[in-house]
Amino acid sequence: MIQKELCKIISQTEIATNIYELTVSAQLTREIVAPGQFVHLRVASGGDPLLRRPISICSYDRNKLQFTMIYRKEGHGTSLLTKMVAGMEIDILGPLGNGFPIEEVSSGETALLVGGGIGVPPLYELSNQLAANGVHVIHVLGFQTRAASFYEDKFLENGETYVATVDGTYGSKGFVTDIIKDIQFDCLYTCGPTSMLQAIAKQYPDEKVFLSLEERMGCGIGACFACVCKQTDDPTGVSYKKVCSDGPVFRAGEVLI
Amino acid sequence: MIQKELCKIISQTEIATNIYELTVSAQLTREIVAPGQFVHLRVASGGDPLLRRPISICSYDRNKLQFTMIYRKEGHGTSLLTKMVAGMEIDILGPLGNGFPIEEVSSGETALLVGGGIGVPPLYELSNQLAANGVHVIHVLGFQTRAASFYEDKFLENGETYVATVDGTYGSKGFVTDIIKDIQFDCLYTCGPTSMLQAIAKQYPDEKVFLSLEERMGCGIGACFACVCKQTDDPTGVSYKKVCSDGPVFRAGEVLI
Amino acid sequence: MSRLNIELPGLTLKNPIMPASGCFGFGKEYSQFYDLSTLGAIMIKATTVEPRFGNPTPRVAETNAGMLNAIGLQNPGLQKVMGEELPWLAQYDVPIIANVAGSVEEDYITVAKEISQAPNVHALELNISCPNVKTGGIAFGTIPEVARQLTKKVKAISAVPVYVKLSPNVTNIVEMAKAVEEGGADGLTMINTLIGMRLDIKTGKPILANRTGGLSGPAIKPVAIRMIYEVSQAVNIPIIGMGGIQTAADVLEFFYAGASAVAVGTANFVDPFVCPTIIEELPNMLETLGFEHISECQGRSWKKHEQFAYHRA
Amino acid sequence: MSRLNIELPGLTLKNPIMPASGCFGFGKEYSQFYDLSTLGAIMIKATTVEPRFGNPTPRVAETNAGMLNAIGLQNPGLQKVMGEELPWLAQYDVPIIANVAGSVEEDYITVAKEISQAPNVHALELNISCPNVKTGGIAFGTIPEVARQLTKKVKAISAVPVYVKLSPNVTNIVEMAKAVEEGGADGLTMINTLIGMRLDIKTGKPILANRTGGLSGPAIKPVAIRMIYEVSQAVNIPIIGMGGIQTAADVLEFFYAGASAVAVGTANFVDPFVCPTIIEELPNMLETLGFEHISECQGRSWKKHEQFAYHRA
Ligand SMILES: Cc1cc2nc3c(=O)[nH]c(=O)nc-3n(C[C@H](O)[C@H](O)[C@H](O)COP(=O)(O)OP(=O)(O)OC[C@H]3O[C@@H](n4cnc5c(N)ncnc54)[C@H](O)[C@@H]3O)c2cc1C
Ligand SMILES: Cc1cc2nc3c(=O)[nH]c(=O)nc-3n(C[C@H](O)[C@H](O)[C@H](O)COP(=O)(O)OP(=O)(O)OC[C@H]3O[C@@H](n4cnc5c(N)ncnc54)[C@H](O)[C@@H]3O)c2cc1C
Ligand SMILES: Cc1cc2nc3c(=O)[nH]c(=O)nc-3n(C[C@H](O)[C@H](O)[C@H](O)COP(=O)(O)O)c2cc1C
Ligand SMILES: Cc1cc2nc3c(=O)[nH]c(=O)nc-3n(C[C@H](O)[C@H](O)[C@H](O)COP(=O)(O)O)c2cc1C
Ligand code: FES
Ligand code: FES
Repeated sequence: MIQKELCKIISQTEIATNIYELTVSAQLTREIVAPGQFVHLRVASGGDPLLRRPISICSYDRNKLQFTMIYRKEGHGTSLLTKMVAGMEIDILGPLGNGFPIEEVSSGETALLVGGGIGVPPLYELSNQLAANGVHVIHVLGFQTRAASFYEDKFLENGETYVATVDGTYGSKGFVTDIIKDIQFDCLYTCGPTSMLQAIAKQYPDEKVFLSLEERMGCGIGACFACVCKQTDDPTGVSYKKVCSDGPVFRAGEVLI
Repeated sequence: MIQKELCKIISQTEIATNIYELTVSAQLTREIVAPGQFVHLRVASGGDPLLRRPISICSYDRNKLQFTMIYRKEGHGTSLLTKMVAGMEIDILGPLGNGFPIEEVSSGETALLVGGGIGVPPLYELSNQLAANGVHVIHVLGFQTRAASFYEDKFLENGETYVATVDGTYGSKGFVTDIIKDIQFDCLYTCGPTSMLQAIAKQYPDEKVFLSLEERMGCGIGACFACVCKQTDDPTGVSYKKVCSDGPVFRAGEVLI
Repeated sequence: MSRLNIELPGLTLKNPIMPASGCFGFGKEYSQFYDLSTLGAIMIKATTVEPRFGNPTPRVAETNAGMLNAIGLQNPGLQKVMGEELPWLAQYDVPIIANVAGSVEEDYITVAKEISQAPNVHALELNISCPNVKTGGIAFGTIPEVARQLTKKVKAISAVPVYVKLSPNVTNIVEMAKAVEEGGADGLTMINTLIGMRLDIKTGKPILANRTGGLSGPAIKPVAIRMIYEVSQAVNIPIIGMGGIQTAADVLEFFYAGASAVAVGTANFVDPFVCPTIIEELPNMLETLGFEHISECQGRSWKKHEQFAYHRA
Repeated sequence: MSRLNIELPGLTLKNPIMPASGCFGFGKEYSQFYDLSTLGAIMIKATTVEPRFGNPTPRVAETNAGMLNAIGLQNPGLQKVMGEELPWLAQYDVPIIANVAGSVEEDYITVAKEISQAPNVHALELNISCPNVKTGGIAFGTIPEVARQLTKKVKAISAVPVYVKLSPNVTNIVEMAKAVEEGGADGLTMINTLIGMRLDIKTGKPILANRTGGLSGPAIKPVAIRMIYEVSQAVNIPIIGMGGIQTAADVLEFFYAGASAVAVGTANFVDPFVCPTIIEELPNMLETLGFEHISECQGRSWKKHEQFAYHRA
């Protein structure tokens, strides 16, 4: 069930340029059911900014009742968030949405996890859970530049990890789509910029591919219809899915991206 | 000259119920020229709240470059202010306005200082400076209730101090105006609720009385015409004074209150 | 003794707090958080004759102390609302106000006629003010005579009282209010959103795919208060007020202005518990201010003090 | 090379940033903080024929991300503005835009005729949109034909170009803009404040002595952007945009919408250095976004991309 909770900040660290890792202590950790779910953060108590910010759950620990998020300092909301320090409380609504289906790949099979920039974080918990299930996990992570890259070492603990940077300052120069061309897999999970998701969906029309989408949100719980996308198979022209409550993870081909 | 400065908070303490004493380190302390001047505080960096808050300077130390304010937690702005702790920075515009004229009373003469509630703070620096000048200082301080009273001991160091509380929980029950009836003085300085200032001005039509006024402000520097009051002696009907830049201290009878 | 119960045409309200149309779907999502029977009423999402997908995304953009939306009246259509959403809501002890939208007069009439017969629909809210639909709509909300005519026709066929939702995007809101009162409206709801826009700094283009959107949230509260203040003095029908309400104090401000009940929109997105929280806080706030019943607050900003003889403060 | 210089009717601007009328007095107070010659121009406080005291206090109230004001056009009157304020401002190398207000046509004409002859007044801003004055004014700002007539008459006697300041409190802003363009306006300034109100929770009464006031600040920015977006596509005269500007990014948003220069109002109260800060930050922001000159941003939200061939991003 979705909770609204004032969560105490355990730690906040800038782990790469403008990339922050934020860990909170939260009862709502109990309710997390799959990697790829997200939470909605209220970064100011007044009206500036007014709306909550959707941030993915990067990893969680049911015993300690803690979870970790990784976010990029973008605009007003995330900038304010960077100012918060351990001990402060933050208003969190979550867990929200449906995560990645880990049961789609079995022990001994190969899962390919493809992350772009700030789409990388939710793949980390996914990788942990798949590896624990005996799945062979391959990671391909794309970043703008070396200074913005993070978590390569953590992913390496679970399996092969390839990094691409747009400017070539680290790993291979270029896009994740260049790297994955030569990799065999049973199931592909991906999260990142829409253009990357589109390219991947196009590249593998017949494979098992799961995408995590982003959309501007109002409520985050399915009530406002801000975050809808059209279903691919739509006889009436009015069928839709909500990214916040039906997603953010969809099977490729299910919705128009 | 008026400065805009990010000032570091040295300390903040709740010294009575909902009454906070806030000391900051500030270069602009150099520019303070009289007790009764005020500053304009920005309590949030975003737009909520948008406007600055006028708060009087309660005491200042030119050597340490520090000054102290005392404020009551009222609404949104002052509530946010109470959350700030030592080490944080606060955006201050000041010093603003014209303070109490200490030269109006000479060594050996008697000054009567009458404060009501949150009008008490600016009288403290005034008391210090008058006492230092050899003026005989008498204080009459009015509060709602004992729990909201403060600084009596500090005022006592400079001279006789009478306290009245509206509910009679401390000092004499009632209003400052009852107490001052029997006190002789050469000059009266007062700050507090408008009704109190009106009563005092009426009580002493022929004495030397200086009042510190409050008015809702926009700019605090004389540009927006939010805080005007009419001049008493107004042949044209359009003469005015600005509380922020001509005041907040006026001679009784100078402006309509 | 309840300090909060209110009677309005068609509506017996436990309390005057209801979620605003479009900000609460058909209630399901919020039923995860609390019992919907605590609410005074529910204004359900706009219903049109046919299902609508609405506008392309992005459909929301944030602004200072507010947000823009251009959902475009997405809804499952009259049949599904009648067949699924309303029956589902019937499990709760809460009157429903059905928000009726359309592009042409017949649309409104078709929806109003049928939906007003649903057993838990106690009133209609005629949405003549949606800023996010291209065809039609706009004239209904800005030309007094057109609004009057539509109100009259809907009144003629509605099985329940009709409230008309006014747009703030007009020169003279009093004129609009009087016109729909003349048309037979049983009440007014106001305000709908102000038309606004945000541009992306990097691309220079509108953030909303629909370009413009409706501005809601605390930013518009002073406009709502002003309009309700003016309209409540000029008409004899009750007003359900809305626009930026977040707290119990905001609710009182709307009552003082002249509202007889209020709706909470955008704030539900910020805090899903906002309605029950306000309902819980109101009695204490009334007590502190010396009111025995919230109705004593109504119109206080302009009513003469004699009318408040029973008021202690 | 300057990225910021702009030419508008009557105005050769070093940069397109100017303080908005009523938010900067006649400049003296801000001259304590910085050299007024850094500004693109200065829009001085509304001037009327006779001195005016304005409304009783309180004259301001805070709102979420905004403020209400009901100053009521307090000003020292035409003679004093001509004899003292303008000559004092002449020491600075900065064009003055004189805001002209009145209750009846003759008032506007008297002020416009005389003030337009002051050597440092390079343009007039016809204030047909002040929400805080009881008599007159309102019709000028809401009825297109009345606005057109007034513009025409003022144009006939003004020695400098005439900009007309539009009120956002209308159903159809484009109609108003076209009317004053037809009346001969050389440019538009928009938007003036939205009409709003706040009530005191304890007393239930309006916080402003004038009851209603003009809403300004970041809260109204989306409304300003939308209106400038609409109007700039419908008229052929330039727009000086305003409404909630606080940062260099806000300035670009107004240019994208269709403004050719901007004015900063309320933000001066929050940060007296806001204008010079924006002027300093703009060139870097333009550089980062790949613009060689701020004029490339103008109308970018609606202009076709071909028109931006020279644009690198
Ligand atoms: C399901 C989901 C999961 C996400 N997980 C992460 C994550 O783990 N780490 C991370 O860094 N970012 C994540 N994002 C993106 C993140 O929500 C935005 O970067 C953030 O909202 C920007 O807020 P801001 O105030 O800094 O930017 P501003 O531009 O000031 O925000 C203005 C408004 O636009 C919205 N907005 C801006 N960018 C986005 C975006 N990309 N997606 C959705 N709304 C946006 C904001 O929420 C806000 O309402 C996620 C987005 C979604 C939808
Ligand atoms: C010259 C001057 C000196 C002052 N000195 C002190 C002081 O030393 N200690 C102290 O506790 N208070 C002082 N005040 C009052 C103080 O400014 C207000 O209590 C404070 O602004 C309330 O802000 P808020 O956000 O808590 O309340 P809100 O009610 O949320 O404020 C809303 C708006 O109203 C304004 N406002 C509310 N009350 C007042 C008021 N009494 N006077 C002026 N503006 C008001 C606020 O500034 C703000 O713009 C002084 C006021 C003035 C004019
Ligand atoms: C996302 C969203 C969707 C809305 N949809 C509708 C709608 O379908 N019908 C309607 O009459 N009003 C709709 N509104 C307007 C609200 O009901 C309300 O009038 C407005 O938002 C002002 O209230 P608020 O500031 O509390 O949100 C919508 C508002 C929002 C924010
Ligand atoms: C205190 C105050 C006084 C104003 N006085 C005038 C005025 O005299 N003439 C005028 O045309 N506009 C006046 N305005 C409107 C501003 O010039 C401007 O149009 C409006 O405030 C929107 O800009 P902002 O959001 O940047 O403040 C005034 C605004 C404020 C806040
Ligand atoms: S964000 Fe409201 S429905 Fe998805
Ligand atoms: S507050 Fe602006 S003139 Fe005094």
